[in-house]
Amino acid sequence: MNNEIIYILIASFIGLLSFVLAALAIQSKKLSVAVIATGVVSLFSSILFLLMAAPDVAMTEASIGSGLTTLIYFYVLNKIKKYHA
Amino acid sequence: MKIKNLSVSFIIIMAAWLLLNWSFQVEIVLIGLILSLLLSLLFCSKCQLFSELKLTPKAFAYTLIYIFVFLIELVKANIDVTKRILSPNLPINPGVVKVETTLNSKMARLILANSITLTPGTFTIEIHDNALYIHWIDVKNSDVTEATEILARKFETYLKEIYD
Amino acid sequence: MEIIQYLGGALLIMGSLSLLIASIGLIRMPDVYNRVQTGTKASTLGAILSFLGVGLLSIENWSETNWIGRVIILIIFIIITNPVSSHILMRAAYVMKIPFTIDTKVDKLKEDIENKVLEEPKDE
Amino acid sequence: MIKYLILIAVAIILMSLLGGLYRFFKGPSLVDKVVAFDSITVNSLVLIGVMALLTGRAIYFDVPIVYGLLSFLGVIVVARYIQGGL
Repeated sequence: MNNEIIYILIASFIGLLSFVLAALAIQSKKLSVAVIATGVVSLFSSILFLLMAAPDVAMTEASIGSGLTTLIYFYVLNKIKKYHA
Repeated sequence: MKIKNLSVSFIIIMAAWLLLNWSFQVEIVLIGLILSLLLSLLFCSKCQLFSELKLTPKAFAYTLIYIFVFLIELVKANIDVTKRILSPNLPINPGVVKVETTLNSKMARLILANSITLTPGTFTIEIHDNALYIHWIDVKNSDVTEATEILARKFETYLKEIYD
Repeated sequence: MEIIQYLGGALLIMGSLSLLIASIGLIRMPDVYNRVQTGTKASTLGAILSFLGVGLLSIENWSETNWIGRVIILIIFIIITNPVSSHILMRAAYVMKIPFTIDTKVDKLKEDIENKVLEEPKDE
Repeated sequence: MIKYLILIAVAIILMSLLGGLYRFFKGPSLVDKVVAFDSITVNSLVLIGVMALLTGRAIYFDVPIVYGLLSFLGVIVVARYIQGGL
């Protein structure tokens, strides 16, 4: 088997999964579930960037999109919950 | 005490630098020496993290034996959990048991709790003074001393030699 | 040096099978606590074995550098951080008061909380 | 021969990703979803490592190191959020 065909297969599989997770993030009623789903989407997109031969972008996406964004969203959610209750 | 903290953190940072570079050219080793000395002076001049560690050859040998025992336990317990997952009627018998440890230093308790957590089937939920509350997937004996004998004794004897 | 290659391949397959078993356990187990048990820790062993296999396979093929040092760093980090995160997750489940399954026999932590030996775990 | 072994490993890892996703969709409570998130994280870490092996370039292996350093951060943040004090 050729290498390119394998990459295309893996990339389409990962892209399908991230599409489903993005749909879950839009549809879900609870905000915390949506934030975690967004983290998984950015993790999958980091794999996609790696498959497209861009390791630096993949590193940035993994650290910022999946680490820092989740932290800031949950910090804000915690503040909101405190002021509403 | 301060010299010990500094030297242990210096050795750890230097080992990480050499492992990441994986080459022993002169300039790389020199830069690593300067950087790790600087970092350990900056960030670990007041820390108490390694002050309970013994630095004798016996403790070093026991560390190696401890790592070996821990790896064997990891593989053995994983095979046990694999059997439990793949058998069709899920033979689990979970419960929360209490284990009392005799270790005094905080670092040794941390390593004991992490080792118990990493060997599957047992899981530390809460630590209070010298009592560990452990979720066990297959409770063989819920008595405190018996559970201590089964779960914690094999790690405790080695950790007692490494830490005070 | 064919032997190192086949050893690395065997380690890689064993590690990925262990990951698969962890995910089967994640599906089949009846409550949160058992899911945390099987799901996060069989995957720890799977990650360790797979990365060892990757490191062994990378020795022969590509001449620039081999990845053994980085693999060792990564394995040490997985061993240090994985029990911490799963422990804090289990504690969060206990704080949320998610019920155990009906199979659960003993709960020494609840008994000790009722006997006032220690106070209830919550945020610090 | 070795290449087929690596491909089989990739297929098994993708299957275990699907198992994590099932628990992520199904999970009754928030903690179940976070457990599934942790499992997906470890699986994709191994997947990135194997992809780096397939392409054979050393710089690709920096991504799993960085992500392995940061991956437990998300789980700890969500757990602290559940316990009430972030």
